[in-house]
Amino acid sequence: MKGYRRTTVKSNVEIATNIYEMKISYPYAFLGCPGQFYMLKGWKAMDPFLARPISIADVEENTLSFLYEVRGKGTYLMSKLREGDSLELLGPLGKGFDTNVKGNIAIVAGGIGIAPMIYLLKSLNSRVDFYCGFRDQAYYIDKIKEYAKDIFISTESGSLGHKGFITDIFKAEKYNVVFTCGPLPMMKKVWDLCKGKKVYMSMENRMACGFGACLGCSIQTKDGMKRVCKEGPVFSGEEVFFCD
Amino acid sequence: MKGYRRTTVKSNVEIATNIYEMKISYPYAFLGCPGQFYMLKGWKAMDPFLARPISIADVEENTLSFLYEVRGKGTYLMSKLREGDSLELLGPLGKGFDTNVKGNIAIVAGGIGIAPMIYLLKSLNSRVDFYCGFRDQAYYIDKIKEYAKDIFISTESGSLGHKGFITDIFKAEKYNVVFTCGPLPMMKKVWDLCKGKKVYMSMENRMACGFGACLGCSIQTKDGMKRVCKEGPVFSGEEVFFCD
Amino acid sequence: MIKTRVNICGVEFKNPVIAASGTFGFGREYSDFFPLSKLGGISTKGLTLEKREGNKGIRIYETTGGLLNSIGLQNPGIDGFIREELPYLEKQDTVIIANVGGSTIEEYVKAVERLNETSIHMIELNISCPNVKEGGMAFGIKAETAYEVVSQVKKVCKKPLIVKLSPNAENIVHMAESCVKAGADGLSLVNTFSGMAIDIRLRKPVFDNIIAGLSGPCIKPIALRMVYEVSKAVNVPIIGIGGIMNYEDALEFIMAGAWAVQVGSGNFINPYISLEIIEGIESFMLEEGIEGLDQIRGVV
Amino acid sequence: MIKTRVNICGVEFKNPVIAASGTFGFGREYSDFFPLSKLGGISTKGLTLEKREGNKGIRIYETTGGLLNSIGLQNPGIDGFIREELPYLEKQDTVIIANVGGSTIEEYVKAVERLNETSIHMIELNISCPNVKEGGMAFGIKAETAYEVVSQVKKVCKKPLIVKLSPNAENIVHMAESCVKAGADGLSLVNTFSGMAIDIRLRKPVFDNIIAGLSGPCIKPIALRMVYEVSKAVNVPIIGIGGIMNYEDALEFIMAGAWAVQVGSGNFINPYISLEIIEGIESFMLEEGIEGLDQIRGVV
Ligand SMILES: Cc1cc2nc3c(=O)[nH]c(=O)nc-3n(C[C@H](O)[C@H](O)[C@H](O)COP(=O)(O)OP(=O)(O)OC[C@H]3O[C@@H](n4cnc5c(N)ncnc54)[C@H](O)[C@@H]3O)c2cc1C
Ligand SMILES: Cc1cc2nc3c(=O)[nH]c(=O)nc-3n(C[C@H](O)[C@H](O)[C@H](O)COP(=O)(O)OP(=O)(O)OC[C@H]3O[C@@H](n4cnc5c(N)ncnc54)[C@H](O)[C@@H]3O)c2cc1C
Ligand SMILES: Cc1cc2nc3c(=O)[nH]c(=O)nc-3n(C[C@H](O)[C@H](O)[C@H](O)COP(=O)(O)O)c2cc1C
Ligand SMILES: Cc1cc2nc3c(=O)[nH]c(=O)nc-3n(C[C@H](O)[C@H](O)[C@H](O)COP(=O)(O)O)c2cc1C
Ligand code: FES
Ligand code: FES
Repeated sequence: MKGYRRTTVKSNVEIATNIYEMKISYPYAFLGCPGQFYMLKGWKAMDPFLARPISIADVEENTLSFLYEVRGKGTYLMSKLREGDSLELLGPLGKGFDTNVKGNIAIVAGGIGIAPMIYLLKSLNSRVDFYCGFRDQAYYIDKIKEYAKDIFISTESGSLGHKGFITDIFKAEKYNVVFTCGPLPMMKKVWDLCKGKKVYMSMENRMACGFGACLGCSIQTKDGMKRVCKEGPVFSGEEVFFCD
Repeated sequence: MKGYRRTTVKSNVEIATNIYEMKISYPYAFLGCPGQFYMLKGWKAMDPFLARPISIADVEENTLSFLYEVRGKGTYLMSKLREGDSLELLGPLGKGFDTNVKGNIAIVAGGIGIAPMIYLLKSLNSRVDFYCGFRDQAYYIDKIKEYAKDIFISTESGSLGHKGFITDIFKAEKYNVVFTCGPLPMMKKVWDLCKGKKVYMSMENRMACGFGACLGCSIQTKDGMKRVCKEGPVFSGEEVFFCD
Repeated sequence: MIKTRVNICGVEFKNPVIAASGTFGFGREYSDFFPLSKLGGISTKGLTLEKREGNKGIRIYETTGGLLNSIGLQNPGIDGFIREELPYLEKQDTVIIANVGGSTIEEYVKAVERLNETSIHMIELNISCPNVKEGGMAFGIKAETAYEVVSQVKKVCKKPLIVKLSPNAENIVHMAESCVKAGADGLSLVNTFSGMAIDIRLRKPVFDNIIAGLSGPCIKPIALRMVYEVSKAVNVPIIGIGGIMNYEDALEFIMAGAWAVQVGSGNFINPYISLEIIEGIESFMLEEGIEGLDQIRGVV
Repeated sequence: MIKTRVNICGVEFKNPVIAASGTFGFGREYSDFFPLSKLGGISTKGLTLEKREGNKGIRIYETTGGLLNSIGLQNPGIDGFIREELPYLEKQDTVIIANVGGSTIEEYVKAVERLNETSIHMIELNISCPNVKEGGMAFGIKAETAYEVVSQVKKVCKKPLIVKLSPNAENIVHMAESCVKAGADGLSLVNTFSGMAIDIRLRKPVFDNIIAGLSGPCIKPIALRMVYEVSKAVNVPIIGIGGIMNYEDALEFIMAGAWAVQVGSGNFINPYISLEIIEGIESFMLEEGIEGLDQIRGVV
């Protein structure tokens, strides 16, 4: 693998409040899979000190897209990047989703957890039901509609779709395989609804290196400590919620 | 005084190797004099930690110009700013040149020491001889020619004008008042050639605050320790070279 | 009604944000920016009995997330302070803390005696200065040496006495306990960390003194840990110092046990920083329904 | 001909840049980026006699110019290391330093005994771990406690023994002298500084352990000062560590007296950082006409 590569921002647009879609030029052979991520550094000096993990949202010819929410200093600085600005990134990293699955498939995404799911949706060979929950504003809906069999939306504010949580309307019994990404309580709920099925979930944790060296992102799993950045970020439900 | 103000870069052009002219929008009442400076911060986080002192190079309606040489991290980052980027600055700071002078006047500038001299030249009511020494490439010559009575150029490489130092060809005896800015040895030489005359020199020192609070920039003068940022940066020759 | 005021050793601060010694001069430079009465207090540039010119050579050197300084107590001396600076400061309606340095115990004692008769509200004893009698080792390193100077000063001191601890102390908790035993009414910590930089082209230390003092956000995690440890060990008010750059940092120190905080290097890069911190603390308290600082002080 | 090689306690390093313990795993992750044979050496993740899972809760927290970590010695244990990691490392043609931690003297001694029989080149004794017998206070704080563990380990150790000092030591120079007296063949410094962070919304420490270890460029000025002081005081080879991010930093440590350096947190933000430092040192030596590191080592 190469180290951090310098590339150029093509566009960086606020598509909903505090949610940005950034496209960067990527003139390299791209070998990433859905669920993998990059460590991004959109600043030139050592504050922030660490790069930030961001999932691959989409891949086009010579272009990578990221979808991110401004949470703190790092994502704030990212949001200030303009066309032509440079950006350093390392990846693709981690273990992505297993796209070699069969049966009835659902994707359940909460909030910015939608980020890795578009590329996953596009990569799955079968048609998939897409459940997405938002707090208030929905985004990326058109793109999802293009590829999903059916789309189910919820908003906590009730501004679109079901008013409440996405897990309220998720029909677990219809599916054999479920992919999920979002807040941990949501994923836990999905897992509870899906016991016995194949559930793949994308985990988050604070990362220093992103490539397995620091052990900062390790989480407890059924088989001992595992690094979210290396053995993950995608884990099976059993691995993560083994305590139940 | 206001604190750090955020403004926008209008242009930032490399006019000679490692020498940049940056223009910024300055939609505030401007009260600065030649020889004063601003503390500039062209980065959004805390690395570099300190702002950098840069002289006022020129003033036009709603626009400030700075002329700077890339030396280290701070000026490097400044050089990467593009049109529309934001920049924070504090000023004008310090005590500028006394422009209320009479007689035959010369300006002697070495290298990037030319930065505060254009605005000085424009502000002096009488016509002035301008001596400028460069290592190899000369810059800002046309602008100087517009305002100076006569211009004398030297380059160490011999690429333009006298081959050698500017002090080789500086005719001290012709002048009553001399303004100088550049490397300390050059200014010392000017002072040696000008004993008895009025010599004003712009000093440099590392600065933390730029407004007199840290005492980091203090230098020994005839009348005790003085702050370059507050009592200076312009000092008289006697004040600085009192030991001779 | 939110109360940011705090009473430290009998002195009333209108809010818990104090300008740190050596980063605020005697206030004049900052009064160009805002009325000094907005501040909880001001700790003066370190004062010594006699006027000092400070160190030669480079005095400031930037590091990642901070700076090294070797100003070396350039100050007008106690008499110069009383004559030229105090009359101005008195008018500012904020707490005046006289920060006092010295190279011998006698020097400290005499300086404090002179200040007893003035209008300053509090004395902050800076025990990080090198002790010339003990070959340059600072008073603030060994708890026993600190005990000596603090107890001698306490004997004569008529103002509330805060002792400012050095993070270079061998054991910060023992140091704190020792100073309290010697009579300190309160503690402030931390002063700068001993640090160094080398000019590799010249193959020489950057500073004439070789060693200089490190401050700024780089030191914050260590300073916070020290404040936390000390606040658990002693029963006097503590003022937290070290790399505070925003209201979140200030609140961390308060939650770690500090009664007030001092803002140092941050003033250099944003002269309004203390005002922003005061406002930030107020908004936080409002949002979180905190009525007085005592409700969060030392909650951690 | 420029010689960057250096012999430390009889072990030949092809260049003075070593990967610091805990920031390089057992090398595997970095071998995706470059051949490990390019490095002077690798100090392994801290090994304890038994396998450990490490700490719960948040393990990494960014600070200005650095990071706090509370990994807590997650490692496969000495046996796991010998079985699963060493065979791989042996093939890499670089110096292998086994970094050893422990909570009791017996644990250290047993771990070192097991390593004696392996192909590792050197042992680096990490005495910053909390000493469970002494109520959690690290072995690396008091010179006497360190003397005890180092001399016991030395008795059984058949490899060159480097002791890694904690910057939290009460007195870094006494600590160094004490470890040398106890038989250390060399010293490496510094380990992480005890630091802390508080989540002001939760009103709780960020880390389950409350205190965590600070590393990164923020600590460099302090680490450099410690290396300088220690190198003047002892006569064994010293390895400088702390916030090294580029070749200039590395050269500062060498000029302060270090025989080699270790690069830690820098690896996280740039996996190629050590190679860039090695190249930088070579170019600098070329430019300045320096033929061997001994010409600049400790010149300051
Ligand atoms: C494998 C992976 C893929 C990710 N993909 C995306 C993505 O595609 N789009 C996106 O918007 N975000 C994604 N994230 C989350 C993103 O990395 C964090 O939001 C970001 O690092 C926050 O940085 P910051 O500087 O803005 O916030 P900080 O100032 O560092 O922190 C702000 C807040 O975010 C929380 N936080 C910080 N880092 C993390 C983290 N790693 N995990 C959980 N909480 C954290 C903190 O608790 C804090 O409350 C991903 C995280 C991981 C681990
Ligand atoms: C009042 C004043 C006005 C100035 N006006 C201008 C100007 O108009 N144009 C311009 O190009 N430069 C000017 N300078 C110099 C400029 O401030 C420094 O070049 C700049 O701060 C270097 O920052 P850096 O981060 O690029 O370099 P650093 O990485 O900080 O240092 C790089 C090199 O520059 C030297 N250096 C750093 N700061 C200073 C300093 N303050 N004085 C002397 N040497 C220093 C260091 O020794 C080092 O070798 C002025 C300085 C002062 C004090
Ligand atoms: C330039 C400078 C000068 C200082 N002078 C003094 C001083 O005279 N007396 C003192 O007790 N502390 C002095 N300090 C230390 C500060 O008061 C403060 O303790 C330290 O800088 C840590 O806080 P900070 O990280 O917010 O700067 C000085 C600090 C700086 C940066
Ligand atoms: C995530 C992490 C884990 C570490 N683990 C160990 C360890 O197991 N043993 C050890 O001796 N030092 C450990 N260290 C300390 C480093 O080896 C090094 O001494 C310290 O980080 C300072 O160097 P740096 O500023 O270059 O990172 C660790 C540091 C980090 C950041
Ligand atoms: S982030 Fe370093 S091991 Fe995962
Ligand atoms: S730069 Fe602070 S006093 Fe001049």
